[in-house]
Amino acid sequence: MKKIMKHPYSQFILLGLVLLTLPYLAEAGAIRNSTVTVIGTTIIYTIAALGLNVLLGFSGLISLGTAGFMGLAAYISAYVTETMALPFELAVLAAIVIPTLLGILVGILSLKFEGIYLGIATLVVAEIFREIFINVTSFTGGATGALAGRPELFGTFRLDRIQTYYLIVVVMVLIFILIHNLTKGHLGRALNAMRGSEAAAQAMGVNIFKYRLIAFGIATVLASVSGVLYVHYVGLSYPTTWNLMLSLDFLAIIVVGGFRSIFGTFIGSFIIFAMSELFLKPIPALANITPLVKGILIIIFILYYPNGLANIKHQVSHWLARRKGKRDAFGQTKTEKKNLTRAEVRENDTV
Amino acid sequence: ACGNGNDETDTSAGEDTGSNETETEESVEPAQGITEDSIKVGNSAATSGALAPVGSPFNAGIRAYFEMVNNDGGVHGREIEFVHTDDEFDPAIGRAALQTLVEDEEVFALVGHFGTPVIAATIDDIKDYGIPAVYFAAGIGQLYNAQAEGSDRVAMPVQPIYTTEGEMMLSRAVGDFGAEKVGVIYTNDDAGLDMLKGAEQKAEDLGVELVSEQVPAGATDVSAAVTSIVNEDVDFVIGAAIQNTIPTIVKALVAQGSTADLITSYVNVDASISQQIWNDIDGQFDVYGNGWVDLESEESLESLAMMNEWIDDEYDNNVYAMTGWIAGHFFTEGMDRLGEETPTWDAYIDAMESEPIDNPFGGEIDFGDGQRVGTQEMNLSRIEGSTEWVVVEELKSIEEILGNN
Amino acid sequence: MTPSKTKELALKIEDVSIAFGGLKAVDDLSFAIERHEIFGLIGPNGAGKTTIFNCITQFYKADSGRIHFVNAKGKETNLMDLNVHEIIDEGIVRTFQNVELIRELSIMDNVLIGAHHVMKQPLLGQLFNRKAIRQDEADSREKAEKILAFLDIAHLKDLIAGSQPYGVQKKVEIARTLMSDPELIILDEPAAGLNDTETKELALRIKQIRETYQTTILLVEHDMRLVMDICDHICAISFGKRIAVGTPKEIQSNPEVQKAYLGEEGELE
Amino acid sequence: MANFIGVFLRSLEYGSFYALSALSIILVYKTSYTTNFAQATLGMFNTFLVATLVMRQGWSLYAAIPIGIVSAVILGVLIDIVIIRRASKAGPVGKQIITLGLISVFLGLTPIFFGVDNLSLPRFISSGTLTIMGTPFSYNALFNILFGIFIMLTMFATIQKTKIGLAIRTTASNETTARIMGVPTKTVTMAAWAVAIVLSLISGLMTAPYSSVSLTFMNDVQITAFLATVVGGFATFHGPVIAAYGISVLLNIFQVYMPSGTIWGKPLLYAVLLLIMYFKPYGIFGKQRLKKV
Amino acid sequence: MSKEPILEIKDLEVHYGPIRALKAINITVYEGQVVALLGANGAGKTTTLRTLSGVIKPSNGTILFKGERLDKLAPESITSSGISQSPEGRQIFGDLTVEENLKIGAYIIKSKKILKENFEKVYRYFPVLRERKNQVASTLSGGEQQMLAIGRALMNNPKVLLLDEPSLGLAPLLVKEILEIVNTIAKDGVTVVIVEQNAAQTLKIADYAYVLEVGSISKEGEAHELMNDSSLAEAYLGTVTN
Ligand SMILES: Nc1ncnc2c1ncn2[C@@H]1O[C@H](COP(=O)(O)OP(=O)(O)OP(=O)(O)O)[C@@H](O)[C@H]1O
Ligand SMILES: Nc1ncnc2c1ncn2[C@@H]1O[C@H](COP(=O)(O)OP(=O)(O)OP(=O)(O)O)[C@@H](O)[C@H]1O
Ligand SMILES: CC(C)C[C@H](N)C(=O)O
Ligand SMILES: [Mg+2]
Ligand SMILES: [Mg+2]
Repeated sequence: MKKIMKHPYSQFILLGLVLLTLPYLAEAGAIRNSTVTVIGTTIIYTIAALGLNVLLGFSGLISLGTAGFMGLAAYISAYVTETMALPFELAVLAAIVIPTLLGILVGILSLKFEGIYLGIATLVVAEIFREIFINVTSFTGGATGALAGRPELFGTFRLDRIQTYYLIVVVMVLIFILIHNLTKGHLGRALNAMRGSEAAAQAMGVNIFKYRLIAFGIATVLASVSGVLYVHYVGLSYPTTWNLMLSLDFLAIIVVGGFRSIFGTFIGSFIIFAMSELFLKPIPALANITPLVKGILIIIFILYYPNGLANIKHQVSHWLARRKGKRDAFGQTKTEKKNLTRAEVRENDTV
Repeated sequence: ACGNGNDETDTSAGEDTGSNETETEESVEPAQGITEDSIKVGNSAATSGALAPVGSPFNAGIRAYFEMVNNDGGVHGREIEFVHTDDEFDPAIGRAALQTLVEDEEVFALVGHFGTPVIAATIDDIKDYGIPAVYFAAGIGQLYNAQAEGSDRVAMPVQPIYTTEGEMMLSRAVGDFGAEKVGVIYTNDDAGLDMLKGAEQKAEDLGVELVSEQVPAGATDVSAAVTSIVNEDVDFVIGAAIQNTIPTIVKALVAQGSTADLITSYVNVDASISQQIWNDIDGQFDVYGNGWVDLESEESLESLAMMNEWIDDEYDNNVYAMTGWIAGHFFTEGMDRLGEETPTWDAYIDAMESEPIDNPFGGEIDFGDGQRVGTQEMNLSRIEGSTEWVVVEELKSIEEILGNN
Repeated sequence: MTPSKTKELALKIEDVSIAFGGLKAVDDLSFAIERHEIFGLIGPNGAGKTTIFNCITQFYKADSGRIHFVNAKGKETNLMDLNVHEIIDEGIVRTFQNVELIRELSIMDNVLIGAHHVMKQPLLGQLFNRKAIRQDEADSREKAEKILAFLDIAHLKDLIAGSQPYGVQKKVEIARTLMSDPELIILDEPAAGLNDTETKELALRIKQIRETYQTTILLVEHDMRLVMDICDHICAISFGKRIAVGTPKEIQSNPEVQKAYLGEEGELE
Repeated sequence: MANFIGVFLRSLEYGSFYALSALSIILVYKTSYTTNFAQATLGMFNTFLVATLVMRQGWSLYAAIPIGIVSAVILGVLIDIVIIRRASKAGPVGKQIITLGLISVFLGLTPIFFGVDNLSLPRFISSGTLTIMGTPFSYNALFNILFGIFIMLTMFATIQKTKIGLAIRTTASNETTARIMGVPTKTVTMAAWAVAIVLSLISGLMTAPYSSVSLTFMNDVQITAFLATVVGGFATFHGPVIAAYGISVLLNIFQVYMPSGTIWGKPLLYAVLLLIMYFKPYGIFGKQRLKKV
Repeated sequence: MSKEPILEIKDLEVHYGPIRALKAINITVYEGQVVALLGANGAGKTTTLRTLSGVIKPSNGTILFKGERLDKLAPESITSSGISQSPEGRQIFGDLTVEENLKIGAYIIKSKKILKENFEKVYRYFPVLRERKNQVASTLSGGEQQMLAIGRALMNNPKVLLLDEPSLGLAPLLVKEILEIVNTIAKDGVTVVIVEQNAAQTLKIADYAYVLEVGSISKEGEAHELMNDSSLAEAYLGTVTN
């Protein structure tokens, strides 16, 4: 049993199950109804951020354009379902394929750019998208945005709010499993190698070009999925939503949560998005200064958990190890060596 | 654009009380949020971030009005309790905030729901809940409905709709200033684009020439758009922009030597704007503003004095606070009309529709026959000092203005 | 230390030149390496040794000349037609003068990267973690463990590579090359930073690698005891030009090599 | 022609605003290896301070500016000491997110200190216009152009003539080793933050009279400044500055002379810049950093 | 030759997180001496030098430089007081040119004249650096980078020079040259602390040596004595036979 629970799949599914109970808790009055909506949105952001985590955490490529691609998918899905009145499934397909092709195009450009140059280049792409969102009114609804209803499955079964929430949770768990599969083995290692040492990666046969495209592809697919879920959950794609601040929030999510950590991405998303809704705003003294408190908390988290909150786990095991573990010639235990050096090594990281 | 039919029926909270089916007169329960001695209402609005300069005084205005009412013993013995949450102008947060208000806080009505993205994302939910929503702090076209039926009746806009305002501005240009070629500088947001739309429609109706240039909302450099407008040698300029973009536009027009008079949205008719541009204009041209609140009449001045008495000094005379005050007034008026009748949602809406409601700052709104069109009459004022907007034309409808000529 | 019985050609460098700005880092250089031999490249600092490695592995594109590789099956390839990442497919793999590891990954993960090109893992298969993929992973891990054990660092496999002592990091780089089933291993200063004992051990290992993994080895090294001990042939270069090729004995006594590189005779330890 | 001259001169003026902000971004980047997303917000905060003193307390602009500068310096020093210095473990992306946190903090603090209303700020030179080839052009605009250039030239000269330039570059490249060489990197970083925030303030003080002092009034300037830094290249100080002027001129030309220019001029310019970046991926004035293996 | 102790390390302990890298070591260095630190990989040699230059702060113990506490000072202050280091792994500034790297080495030198002299001195020791003075340092060959790192440390006329494996990656001829240079500098009165893998050659030029073993000093003595210590030779240095 313990072993089964240790398997990442079980942990993802467990998280999913916990999240699925929220509507019941809300009905039972244990939590507020709006909590479910907030968590639903948190999950949606988690998915886009996870894509960025694959891109930045694994491959070391930064993007400040996540919001742009997410928005594009949102508009496409809204357009296909509402204006063209085509089935939801088709909308999903179009809303994932089109941005992903564009994302891959950016991936091709990315070969030329490094670090912040790539960041700003992707920002420029997103800004161009934003102009399109506002000005190509017939497609986007212009400045008032594009409206969309809840998903209608197989052309017959329209989900209500709670059912849509269930759908979002299920999609999240599936994505967690798939991304786990992708990153824990061959692909993950290739991306890691590319980030760690481009020269070594190439010498070991990693085709940088191909893997950059894959990384951008994955990031855009997830941003697109997130955009689709967003527009059908929130009901509106509003042009100014898809701005630099949102892209930066995705970055914040993975930094606060932890690079390369799937759970970390969820935790980060919770901190960045849900924390102020669920914990700060209900407190009258904080309700009017939530931006201030949120900003301070972000800074504190990064200062004290530079490797992300997902690493609390390591710290706990480290602490336990120190209490009972055996020490080597330098007075260090094996776990300590594993975990601490992880932190030490970070000094040399550059993006 | 929103005919997507959200057929949610799972909105457990409010459904048994005020929803549309409760037609039978007997043994009606009051709707949610109503107790023997209290009425709970609420809104979500941007009270932090870039729109806080509007959201904060607006909410303060609502609060002040309710405080005044409560001080007088409430409405038929019920005190009004106002709850608010900050939605940061974000539709995702707004949607959760609405749920908090309706399902968790169980408010009786929404008063002063705020901001285009939040309103657009939640308007269908509001209709599904069937909860009355009085006053929307936005002017988007979606709120406009000449003959609302069924659940559409819950939305009761008061502010002018931006497209209406655009028509009004162009009508002023032609009717009051005899313009033959009008330049529009509009922001690429809902306000700017909708005002442009209204102006374009009216220009076509009236057969006057119209040229337009776009500027990004909140832009720092609008000089290119201004250059193009100045080059066009227009007789009159419409500044279809709200908040911090309008001073930028006016200052650029001055810098580039424009002499055509300019009109801007009612949203800008506030001392905080005139203060920013009075010195710059320096008589080069006149800046006019639409207005739907009138600050001349005895009645209005009385209302203003009353508001200033009840609101934080910080917001004395603030136009957005005045609109909040108006929102409070409209809601209270409906409650007042219910008298001793059991306050259900339907009863409340019927009461609102029963006869036109006076605006404490002049004019009236008629929700009768399902009219949901917001303010239709506007006045005209001019900047005549760093804190002075002086009314130069009384409240008038578009027809009246054009009839002038 | 006899080289292979039948003298087959493995790598042929002909008239290769490359210049950076005005500087001719490699100047009309030619040499050939036989299969299964250990071939040393020596020369003063800045002579162009690393540069020629970079030309072979296509990190640099030589300005002129030919670089041909003949694999075990006798197929000849012009390496200059290939991309950097395709070099390993020919069976050529290298280490780096300044260790290039993924610092924050474990030693095991670093070594597994060496198997990148031999793993046959389509993206979709990985996505759904198919059985074949799991098997492939398990096999690679097993292979990696064997290699780590061979290099005496199996016990360190879960530790983070970046904080290991230099000597261990160098071994990890060698382990990584072995994962790729190489035919030709190119080592750039494998003994730098090792002490005398460790260098001796390394010499032994390199010879074992040749036998166990049936490879050809090309190396650059400034530690003359190592070079003279293990190399079958040595090429000495200076200012990008070849000054001598021969057996260790011949090189050691070559006056030009002594002048340019070794110092006066007899000073060798 | 007069028209074009006007467009050109105005572009130069706005170019100054962008260039000062770009310089601010570069300075922090070069010493802390951090893209300071809070550049605009910090500039905004101090501009609010000056505007509050002028509008609410009735100070003269010239009395208020020194206070703003002192506040900017104090903020820079505090941010460096309290936050950036302790974030060495966070890595470059982590530090960038810290600056994102700073945005939140200062967006939260501004209304608390200065109220929610937007303010306005007088110009450096309140009136007077000269006509240059038929185009009206205010003394203030001329002052902005000249003063901007003056500040930048002073900075370049200081960086060139003294060891400061080298100290800055080594601090960014490898802080520990720089310290071993005797470079007081902490002072360098702290000074860079202080100067950077002062530059943002100056950019804000120049911009505000043309728009208004609101929470977001410098955001636009910041995005253009970011663009300028990558188009010009992070390698040099002059590259981004020249790019800032260039982008400003091009943007206005696109917007004025292209059909539907005010709608599509900007995205088109962005596309063009993307193309330029594609061919000069390290900036027009930057060189590719070689990594030798 | 040995007059005053210029450096005194007393009971020095250093931790990396919970890892104890140095366990109460004691080292005394006299003015003008060449002191060698020897020991296997990971013994703590680099850690000792990094603590001397202030990059790492000790958790315990003191370091005195001419009788003054050093261990509380910032690295830049330590450098200013006359201690210069050629660090492990070269740590050259890759995107600066050779000349700029050298210039930064002389950061604390105010006089233009001395700066010029020092440039001349370094270029004399390493002529190739003069040829390459405008080359971006990251593109230098491994050995050239090593020369640059040593040259850079010489640029500020140090009183104490800390060298961490200076011969790493250098051709045999140059190894000899480096050791000769060290000798020359020491004769000019500069104190040198040198870490080397190549024990035999190092002991030839050193006056005194310490052997580190997992964070402790296991042996110390006059260099010529250690050279003949056979147990030592086998255990840590590899067999030192000439
Ligand atoms: N990308 C480059 N740009 C400019 N010069 C270069 C570049 N790469 C190498 N060089 C120069 O070419 C010469 C040869 O360098 P290389 O690295 O091949 O030397 P090496 O023989 O490996 O020396 P070492 O033994 O010191 O490692 C050196 O002088 C070096 O400075
Ligand atoms: N940054 C670090 N984080 C964690 N542990 C470290 C760090 N640096 C060194 N260590 C550990 O401290 C011990 C001493 O290391 P040090 O670098 O001083 O050894 P050294 O004698 O210089 O070895 P080498 O000959 O390999 O250079 C080693 O166990 C090493 O793993
Ligand atoms: C400031 C807001 C009250 C107005 C804004 N344009 C909106 O409709 O959302
Ligand atoms: Mg080399
Ligand atoms: Mg060491």
